Amino acid sequence: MNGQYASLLIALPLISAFFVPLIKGLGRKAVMGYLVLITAIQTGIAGWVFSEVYSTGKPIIVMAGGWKPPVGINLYIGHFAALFVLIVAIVSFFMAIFSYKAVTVEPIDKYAMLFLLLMLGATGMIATGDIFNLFVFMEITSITAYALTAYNKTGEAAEASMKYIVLGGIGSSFFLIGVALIYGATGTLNMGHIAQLAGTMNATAAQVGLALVIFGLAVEAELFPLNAWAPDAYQAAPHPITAMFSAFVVKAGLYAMARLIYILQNANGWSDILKLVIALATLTVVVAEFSALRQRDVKRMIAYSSISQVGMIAFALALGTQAGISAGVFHMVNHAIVKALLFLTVGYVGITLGGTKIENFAGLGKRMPLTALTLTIGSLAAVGIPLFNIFWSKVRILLAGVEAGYSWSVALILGASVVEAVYYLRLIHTMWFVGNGERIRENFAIGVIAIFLAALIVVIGIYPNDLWTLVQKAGQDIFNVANYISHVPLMGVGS
Amino acid sequence: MNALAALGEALVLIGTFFYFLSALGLIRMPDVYNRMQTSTKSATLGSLGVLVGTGLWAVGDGLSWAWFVKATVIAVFLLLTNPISAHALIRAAYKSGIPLWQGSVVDKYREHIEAKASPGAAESESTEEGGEE
Amino acid sequence: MSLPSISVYYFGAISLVLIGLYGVLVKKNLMKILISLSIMETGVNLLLISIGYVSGKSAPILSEGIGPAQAVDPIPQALVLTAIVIGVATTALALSTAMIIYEKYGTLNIEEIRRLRG
Amino acid sequence: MVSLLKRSLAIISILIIGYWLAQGLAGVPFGQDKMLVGHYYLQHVKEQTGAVNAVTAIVVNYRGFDTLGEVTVLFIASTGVGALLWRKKRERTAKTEGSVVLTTGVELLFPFIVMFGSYIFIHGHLTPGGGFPGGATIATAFLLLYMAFISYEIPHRLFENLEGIAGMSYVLVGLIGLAIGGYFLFDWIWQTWHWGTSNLGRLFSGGFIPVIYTIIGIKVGTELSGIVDNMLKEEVGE
Amino acid sequence: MIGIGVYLALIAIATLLSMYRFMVGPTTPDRLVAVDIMTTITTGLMVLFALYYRRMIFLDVALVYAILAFGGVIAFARYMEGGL
Amino acid sequence: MEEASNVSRYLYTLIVLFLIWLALTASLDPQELTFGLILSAIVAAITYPIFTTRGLANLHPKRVTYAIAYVPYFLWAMIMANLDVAYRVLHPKKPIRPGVVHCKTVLKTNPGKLSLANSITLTPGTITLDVDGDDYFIHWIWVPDEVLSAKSEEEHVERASENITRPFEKFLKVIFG
Amino acid sequence: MMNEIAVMLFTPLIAGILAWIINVKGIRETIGVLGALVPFALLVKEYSTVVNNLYNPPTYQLTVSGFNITFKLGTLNWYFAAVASLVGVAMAFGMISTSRNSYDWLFAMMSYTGVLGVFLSWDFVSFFLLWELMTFASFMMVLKRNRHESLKYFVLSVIGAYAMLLAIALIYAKTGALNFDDIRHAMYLDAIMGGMSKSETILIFALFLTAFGVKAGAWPLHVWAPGAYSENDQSYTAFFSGALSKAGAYGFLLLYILMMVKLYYVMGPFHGHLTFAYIIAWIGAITVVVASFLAVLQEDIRKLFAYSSIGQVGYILLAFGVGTWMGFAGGLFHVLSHAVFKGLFWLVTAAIILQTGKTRFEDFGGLAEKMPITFAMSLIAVLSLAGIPPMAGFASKWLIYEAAIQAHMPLVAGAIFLGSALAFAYVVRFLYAVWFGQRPSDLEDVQEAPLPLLIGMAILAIPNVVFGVAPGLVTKYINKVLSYMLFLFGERKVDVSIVTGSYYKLVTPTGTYNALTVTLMLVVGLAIAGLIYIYGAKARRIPVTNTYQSGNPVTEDYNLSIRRNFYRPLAEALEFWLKYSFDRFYERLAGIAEDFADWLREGFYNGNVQAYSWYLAIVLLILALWGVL
Ligand code: NA
Ligand code: NA
Repeated sequence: MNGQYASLLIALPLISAFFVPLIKGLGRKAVMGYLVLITAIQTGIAGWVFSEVYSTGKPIIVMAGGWKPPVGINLYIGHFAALFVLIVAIVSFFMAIFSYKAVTVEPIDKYAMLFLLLMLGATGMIATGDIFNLFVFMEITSITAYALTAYNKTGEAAEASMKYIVLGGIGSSFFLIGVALIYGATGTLNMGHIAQLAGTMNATAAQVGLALVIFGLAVEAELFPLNAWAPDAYQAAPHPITAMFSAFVVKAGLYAMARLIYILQNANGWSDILKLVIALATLTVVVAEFSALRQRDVKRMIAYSSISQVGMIAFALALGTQAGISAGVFHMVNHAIVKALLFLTVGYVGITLGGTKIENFAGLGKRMPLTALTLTIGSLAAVGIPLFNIFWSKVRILLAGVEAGYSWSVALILGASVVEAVYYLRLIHTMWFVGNGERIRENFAIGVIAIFLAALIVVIGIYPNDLWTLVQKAGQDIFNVANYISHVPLMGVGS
Repeated sequence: MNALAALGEALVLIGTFFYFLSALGLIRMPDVYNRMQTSTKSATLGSLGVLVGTGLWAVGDGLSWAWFVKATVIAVFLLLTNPISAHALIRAAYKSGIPLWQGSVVDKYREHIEAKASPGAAESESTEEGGEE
Repeated sequence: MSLPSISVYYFGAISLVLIGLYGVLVKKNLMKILISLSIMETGVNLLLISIGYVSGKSAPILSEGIGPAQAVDPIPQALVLTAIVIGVATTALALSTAMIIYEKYGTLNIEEIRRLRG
Repeated sequence: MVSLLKRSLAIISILIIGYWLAQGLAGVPFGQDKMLVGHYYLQHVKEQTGAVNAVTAIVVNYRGFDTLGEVTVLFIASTGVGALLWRKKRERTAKTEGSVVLTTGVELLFPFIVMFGSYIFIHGHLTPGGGFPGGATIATAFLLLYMAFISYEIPHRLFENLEGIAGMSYVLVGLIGLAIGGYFLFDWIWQTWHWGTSNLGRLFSGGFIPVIYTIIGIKVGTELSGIVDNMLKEEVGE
Repeated sequence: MIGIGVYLALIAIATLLSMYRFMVGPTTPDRLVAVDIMTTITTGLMVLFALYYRRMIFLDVALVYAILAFGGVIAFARYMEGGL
Repeated sequence: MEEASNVSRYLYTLIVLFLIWLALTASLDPQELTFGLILSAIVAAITYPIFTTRGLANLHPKRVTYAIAYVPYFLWAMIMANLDVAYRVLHPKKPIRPGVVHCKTVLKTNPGKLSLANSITLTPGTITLDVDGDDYFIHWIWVPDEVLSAKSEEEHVERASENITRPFEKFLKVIFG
Repeated sequence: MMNEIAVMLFTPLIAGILAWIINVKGIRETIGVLGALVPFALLVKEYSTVVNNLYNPPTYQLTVSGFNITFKLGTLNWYFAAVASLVGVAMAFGMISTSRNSYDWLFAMMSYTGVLGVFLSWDFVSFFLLWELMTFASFMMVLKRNRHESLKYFVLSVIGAYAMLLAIALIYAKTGALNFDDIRHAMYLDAIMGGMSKSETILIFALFLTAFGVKAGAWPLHVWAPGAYSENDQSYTAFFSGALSKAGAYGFLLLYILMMVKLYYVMGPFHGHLTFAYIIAWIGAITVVVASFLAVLQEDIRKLFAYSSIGQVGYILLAFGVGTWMGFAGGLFHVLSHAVFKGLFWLVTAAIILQTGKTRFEDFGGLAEKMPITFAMSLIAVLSLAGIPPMAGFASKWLIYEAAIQAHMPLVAGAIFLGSALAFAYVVRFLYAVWFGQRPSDLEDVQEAPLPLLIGMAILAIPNVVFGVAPGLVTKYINKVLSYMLFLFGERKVDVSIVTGSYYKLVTPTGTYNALTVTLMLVVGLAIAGLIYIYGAKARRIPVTNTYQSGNPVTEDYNLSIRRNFYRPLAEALEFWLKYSFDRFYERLAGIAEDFADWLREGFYNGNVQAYSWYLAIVLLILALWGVL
C-alpha cells in the first residue's frame, strides 16, 4: 500500500470525531462502542504504519497536498513516530474501553469527540515535520486537554483546567514568538530545512528563538517549574484521560522538545539550553518525588510520580548523546505502559470505591485482588525494581547520564528515587496489609487490559532485548539529524 | 486629477473633519446622553463623507467604478447600523441606571417606565393628575 | 550592552506581549488574567505579521497590478490566520471554564480559586 | 505593600524579558525581505493553485494540514464549550427584549450579513477573505439574533449535524485527493481536473479552495453560533 | 490634493480623543460610546488605506470589520442593559 | 398589515439579496452573477420569513419613488443635524438643554418604525431612547420652550411629535405604511 | 557444564515458585528442600572442576537487553556459593518446622537464588539484578512480619542499591565495561594512565562502601539489621544472617579485585597500609565493638543474636580491611565459620521460639533438660562463636587476629579482642539464662525441637566441629581461592600458600595452631570436669533470682538478675554513648525529609495560578539574563 495512506492516521480520528454528532441520538452505549471501534481501527492503521517503517527501515514521508517540503507540510513518520503513534493508538484503545465504565458524566458524545481529538493531537505532534504545524497540533492537544480536564464540571475540574489554560497560554504564546524568530531567521518552517539552515541563522535570533521554543514546549513537557498545572489537571481529569495525559500527551511534548533541540543543534547557544534543560529536568525529578511523598490522594501521588519520570526522560533526551536519547525513548515506552496501568487501576478503584484517597486502597488486596495485584506490579515497575520493565530504561538513563558527565544529576535523581520507592511501598502496603472488606466483582474488560499491561511490564522486564533494539532505532531517528534531513525530500527553493 | 477626484477628496476632508468633531463632542459634552447626541451623528456623516469620497476619488483616479459601489455599500451599512447601535447604547445607559445630566429639563421616559411597572398605581396617579387639572 | 534597535512595529508587538504578561502576573481577577492572555496573543500575532513585512511591498494578493515581486511574505499572514483562530478557541474555552468556576466558587478572585494544591 | 513589590518586580522582569526579545528580534530586521519559501509561493501560486491570493493558497493548499488543524481547533472549542456548559435543562439568560429598533434592524440585516459572509468565503482565493472570516461574519448574524430576541435559539440538531457533516466533507475532500492524486489533501480539482484554469482571477478558479472555504465557512459559522448559544444560556431547575 | 497627512492627522486626533474618553469613562456606556466611535472611524481609515495602497480588496476587510464591530457593540449594549 | 404569499415574500427577498450581491461584488462577471443568483436563492429560502412580511408589494412604484425621494430629504436633514452638532460642540458655552420627551407615531409596520427611529437618531439633537408600541421616547439635546410649556401629556406628545416624528412620517407612511 | 550454573542458580527460585503455586503441606516442603539441595549437590559435584580449572573457571554467558551477562565459577565464587548453599539447605530443613506457608517458601527460595547469583555473577548487570532479587525477597520476608522494620530495611536497601547503581554507572561511563574482567583490566590501565579523576574514584569507592556496607550491616548502616533479623522466620534468619549478609562482605572483596590498584594509586598508603583498606578495616572494627556492646545489652535473644551477627560480619570486614593475604584468609575462613555458627544459633533460636513462644531472657530458664539435643547444638554454637577451640570460630578468629598483628594494626587487633570478650559475656548469659537455672512454670511442657529442625541444626553443627578440629581442610581450599585472587589482581598464575600445615595444624609466619592437640586437651578437660560434676559434693540449690545487684539496693525497677537487666550497669556506664543512636538519627532524618516534602509541596504547588505564572516568568527571566549577560 502507498505510504501516503499513513495520512489516515490523521484523517481517521478527524472524520470520526466529526461523525459523532450524527450518531449521538443512538445513545451512550452506541457512542462508546463507536469510540472503541474507531480507536481499534486507528490501532490497526498505526500497526500497519509501524510494520511498514520497521520492515523497510525507512521513514514514511506523508506530503499533504502532494507538495514537497518545504513548500508543503510533511509528516515524518520515522522509527520514533511509528513506534509512538502505535502506542498512542493502543493506549487510546484501552482507555476507550475503560471509558465505557469510567465516564458517566454527560454529554458523552462530546467526550467521544474530544477523546478522539486528543488522540489526533498527540499523533500529529509526533508525526509532523513542520514547526508551525507542530504548534497547531500542540494546540489541538492542549485545547482538547483543557476541555477534558474540566469535563467533569466540578469546581476542581474547572479550576485545574483554568490553571492549565493560563500556563499553557503563556507557554504557547512564547513558543509562537520562538517560531516567528526561527522563521524570520531561516525563511522556512520545515524541520528538515531548518536543520539544514540552523548554522546560518542570525546568532541572537537563533539563540532567543531556540530558548523560547524550548520554553514553550517545556510547559507541555511538564518540566519544573513550568509543570505546576500538571498535578491538578491529572487529578481532575476523568481517569482514562489522565492515563492518556501521562502515557502519551506529555510524551508528545517531550518528543517535540527533543526533536527541536536536535534539529537546532547547530544554532547558537545550543549547549547552554541543553544544560538548562538538564538542570530543570533534575529539579523536576527531585521536586516531584518529594511532592508525592506525603500525598494522601493516590491519583495525585501517581501524577507526581509521572512528572518525576517525565523529568527523567527529559534528562535523558537532553544529554546530547545517542545513548541518552535511546534510553529516554526506552523510558518513554516503559513509562507509557506503566502509567497507563497505574492510572487505569487507580481510576478503576476510584470509580468502584468512591475515591482515590489512600484510605480507599486499604484492604484492596482482599476486595479487588486482581486490581491490587496489577497495581502492585505497576508500582514495583515504577520504582524501578529489576525484572520489571522500567528498571532497564532507568539503568540505561543512569548509565548514559554518568557517561555524559552528569554524575551529580544522576545522584540527585537516584536520591529522589529512594523517596519514590518509599511512597509506592506505602501504597502497596496499604493495599495488602491494612484494612479489610467485602470482595467486589471486578470488571472483566478492565481486568484483561490490566493483566495485559502488567504482563507486558513483566515480559519486557525479563526479556527487554527486542524492545531495546527497537527503541535504539527510534532514538537514532531523533539523534541523527543528518539522517533526518536526508530522508526529507526537500526541494530546492529560493534563488 | 479630475473633478471627480477633487470632489471625492473634498468629501474625505469634510468626513474626517466630522470625525474630529465627533470625538470633540465626546470630550466636551457633560454626560453620556449628550455625548451620544453629538458623536453619533458626526461619526455617521463623517463616515459617509469619507467612504463615498474615497469611492469617488478612486474612480477619479482611474480606478474602477467598483470602488465607488463597494465604498457605498459600506457607507449604507454604517448609515443603517450606527443609529441602531446608538439607540442600543443609549437605552442600555438609561436602563443600567445612569441618571440624566443634572441640567436636564424633562424625563417622560421615567414616568412611562414607572407607570408600566405598577399599572394600578399608574392608573391612580393619572386620575389624580387629572383631578388636579 | 547596547540597546537593540528594533522597529516600532516590533516594539509595539513586544509591548503588547509584555503588557499581557504583566497583567497575568499582577491582576487578581480571573477575567482580567484571561484578557491579559488575549492581549499577549494579539501581540504575538502582530509580531508574526511584522516578521513577514517587506518595506514598500503590498499584500500578497496577486491582482490589481501586484506581482510576485511587489508582495510581502505571505507565510506569516497564513500563520496568523491560524493563530487567531486558535486564540479564539482558547478564549472561548477559558470563558466556559471561568463560568463554571464562578458558578461553583462564587468568585473570580484567583487567590480564592485554589482548592487544588499541594 | 506586597502588591507594590509584586508590581515592581513584574515590571523589572518584563523589561528584562522585553530587552531580551528585542535583542532576538534585532536579528530578524523589520521590513527586510527574509523570504525563502515565501518567494516560491509568490512565484508559483497562480499556476499551481489557481488562486490569486497567495495567503489563501498557502492556507488551504500548500499548508492545508495547518488549516485542517485550525478547523479542528475551532471544533474542539465548540465541542469543549458544549461539554463544559452542558446541563440537563438550560434557558436563555437574557431578561429584557430588545426594542423594535433592534429587532427589526437585525431582521433586515440578517440576510445581508449572511450574504456577505458567503461572499467572503467564496471569494477567499481572490480577496483577503476566506472560510474563517466568512464563517465569523455569518456567526455574527446569529449573534445579532440572540442579542435582539431573548428567546431565540439556533436549530441545535441541524447546526450540530451541519458542523459534523462539514468537517467530514473537508476530510473527505482530502481523502478524495488521496484516492485520485495519491496525496491527502491533494487539490484534485485544479491539478487533476484542471478545472477553471482559464478563469484565473475570476470566481470559478482556485481549485478546491472555494470548495473547502465553503465547507469551512459553514463549519465556522455553525460552530461560533453554537459557542454563542452555549454561552448565553444557564441552567434552570427542572 | 491636500495630502493624506491632513486626514490622518484629523483621524489621529479623533482617535486619541475617543481613546481618552475610553480611558476616563466615567461610566461603562461612556466607554462603549467611545469604542463605537473608534470603530466607525477605523472603518473609514481602512477604506482610506485601501485607496492609499490602491487595493480594492481591502474594502471587504473594512466591511467585515464594520459588521463584527457592530455585533460587538450591540452585544455590549445588551449586556449593559441587563444581561445577555 | 396582511401577510403576502410565501412566493411573493421569497421573490422579494431574492431580488433584494441579488441586488446586494451585485453591490458587494461590484462586478458583472457572468460567473459572479451565476453564483450570486444561486446563493441569493439559497439565502432567501432561509431568511425570507424574517426578512419581509409584505413581499413584492414593497416594490410598488409609488413606494420606490418615495423611497428615492426620501434619500436627499433625509441627507439634508442629517447635514443640518451635523451643523447643529458642530455649533453646540464648538460653542464655548456648550448650549444644551437636554431632556427626554414623548412622541407618538402613526406608523404601524416595524420597518417603518425602525426607519423613523434611525432617522430621528441621525437628525438634529435627537436620539431614540426607546420605542414602545406607538410611543417614542426621544433624548433631545435642546428641548424647546413650546414642548416644555405643554400643559398636558397630550399636548406634550403633540408638540414633540410635531417637531420630531412628523417630518419623516410623511415619507415613511407611504414607503412602509 | 554451562547449564549447570544456570540450573544451580534457578532451581531454588523455581522450587520456591512451585511451592508457592502448589501450596500443599508436605509437597511444598519437599519441593523446597529439594530446591535447596540441588545447588548444594551441584556445587559439590563441580568441586573438582573448579579446583582443576583454577585459572580458567567454568563460565556461563547470555545476553539480556543488550547487556552481555556472565556467570563464573572460580574458586572464590565456589567458596561463597558453597557456604551459602550449605546454610540454604539447613534453612530449608529448619523451615519445614518453623514456617507453615507458601509465602515464606517463595521468598526464602527466591533470596537463595539471589544470593547464589550474586556470588556467581561476573558482571555488574547480573550482579545488580540478582542483588536486587535477593534484597527484594528478604525484604518481603521482613515485610510480612513487621512493617516498620521492613520499611527501614527497604529504605536502606534502596539507598544501597541506588548507590551501587550510580557506582556502576560511573564505572561504565569511564571504562565502558560491565564485565568484571573488563573492568579489572580497564581499571588497571586507568590506574597508570590516570583517566579517572581522584574525586570520581573516591566517589565510586564511597558508593560501593555504602552499597556493600548496607548489606553487610556495617556501622553506621547497620540499623536495619536488628529488626530485620529478629522480626523474621528464624530459620530464614539463619540464611539471612549466615549467607545473605555475606554478599556485602563479598562485595568488599570484589572491590579489591576490580580496583585495588586504582584505589591505591588514588588514595595512596596510610602508615604502611592501603588507605582504602584501612577505612574498611576500621569500619569493621567499629562495627565489631559497637554491635558487641549492643548485643550485650539486649534482653531479647533474637535481638542479641542480631547484634551479634552484625558484629561477626564486622570481623570479616575487618579481616578484609587488613588487606594482607593473611587477612583475606582469615576473613574467608570467618565467612564459613560465621555462616555455620550463626546459622546454627538462629536455628537454635528458632527451635526455642517454636517450642516456647518466648523471646525474652526473663521468660526462660532450665530448658537444657527439656531440649537436650538443641542444647547440645547451642553449646557447639556458643563455643564456636565465643572463639573457644576446637570450633571453627576459633580457627578463623585466630587467623584474623594473627593477620591484624602481622599487619601492625594493634588497635584493630584490640577491637577483635574486645569483641571476643563481649561475645563471651553475652553467650554466657544466653547459655545460663536459657538453659540452666530455675525453669518458669509455664515452660514445663516444652518438648524437644522437631526433627527437621534438628537435622538443619546438625547440618550446621557438623562443620563447626569438623572444620574446628581440622581447619586445614578449609585453609587448603582458601589457598586456592587466594591463588585465584592473585591471578585476578595481577594475572599471575602462582599457587599461594599463606596458611600452611596439615589438616589439623595451621602454620602462619607468626604462629602455629594445632587443633588436634587442643581438641585432645579439651576432651581430657571435659572428662575431668564431668567426673567432678558427677562425683563431687552436691551443691545446695539456691534461687538464681536476686543474687546479683551490683551493690545496689533491690527495688522493683532496679532488679537485676541474669534473666533481667543483667548488664544494666554496663548500660549505665555507656549511657553517654547510647544517646547517640544512628537509628534515631535516621528516623529524625526521615522526619526532616517528610517535613521538607510537605513544605516543598505546599509551597511550590500552592494552588495559586498567579504564582504558577510567576514561575514561568522567572524561567523566562533566567533565559533572558542568560542571553543578555
Ligand atoms: Na454610531
Ligand atoms: Na459602528
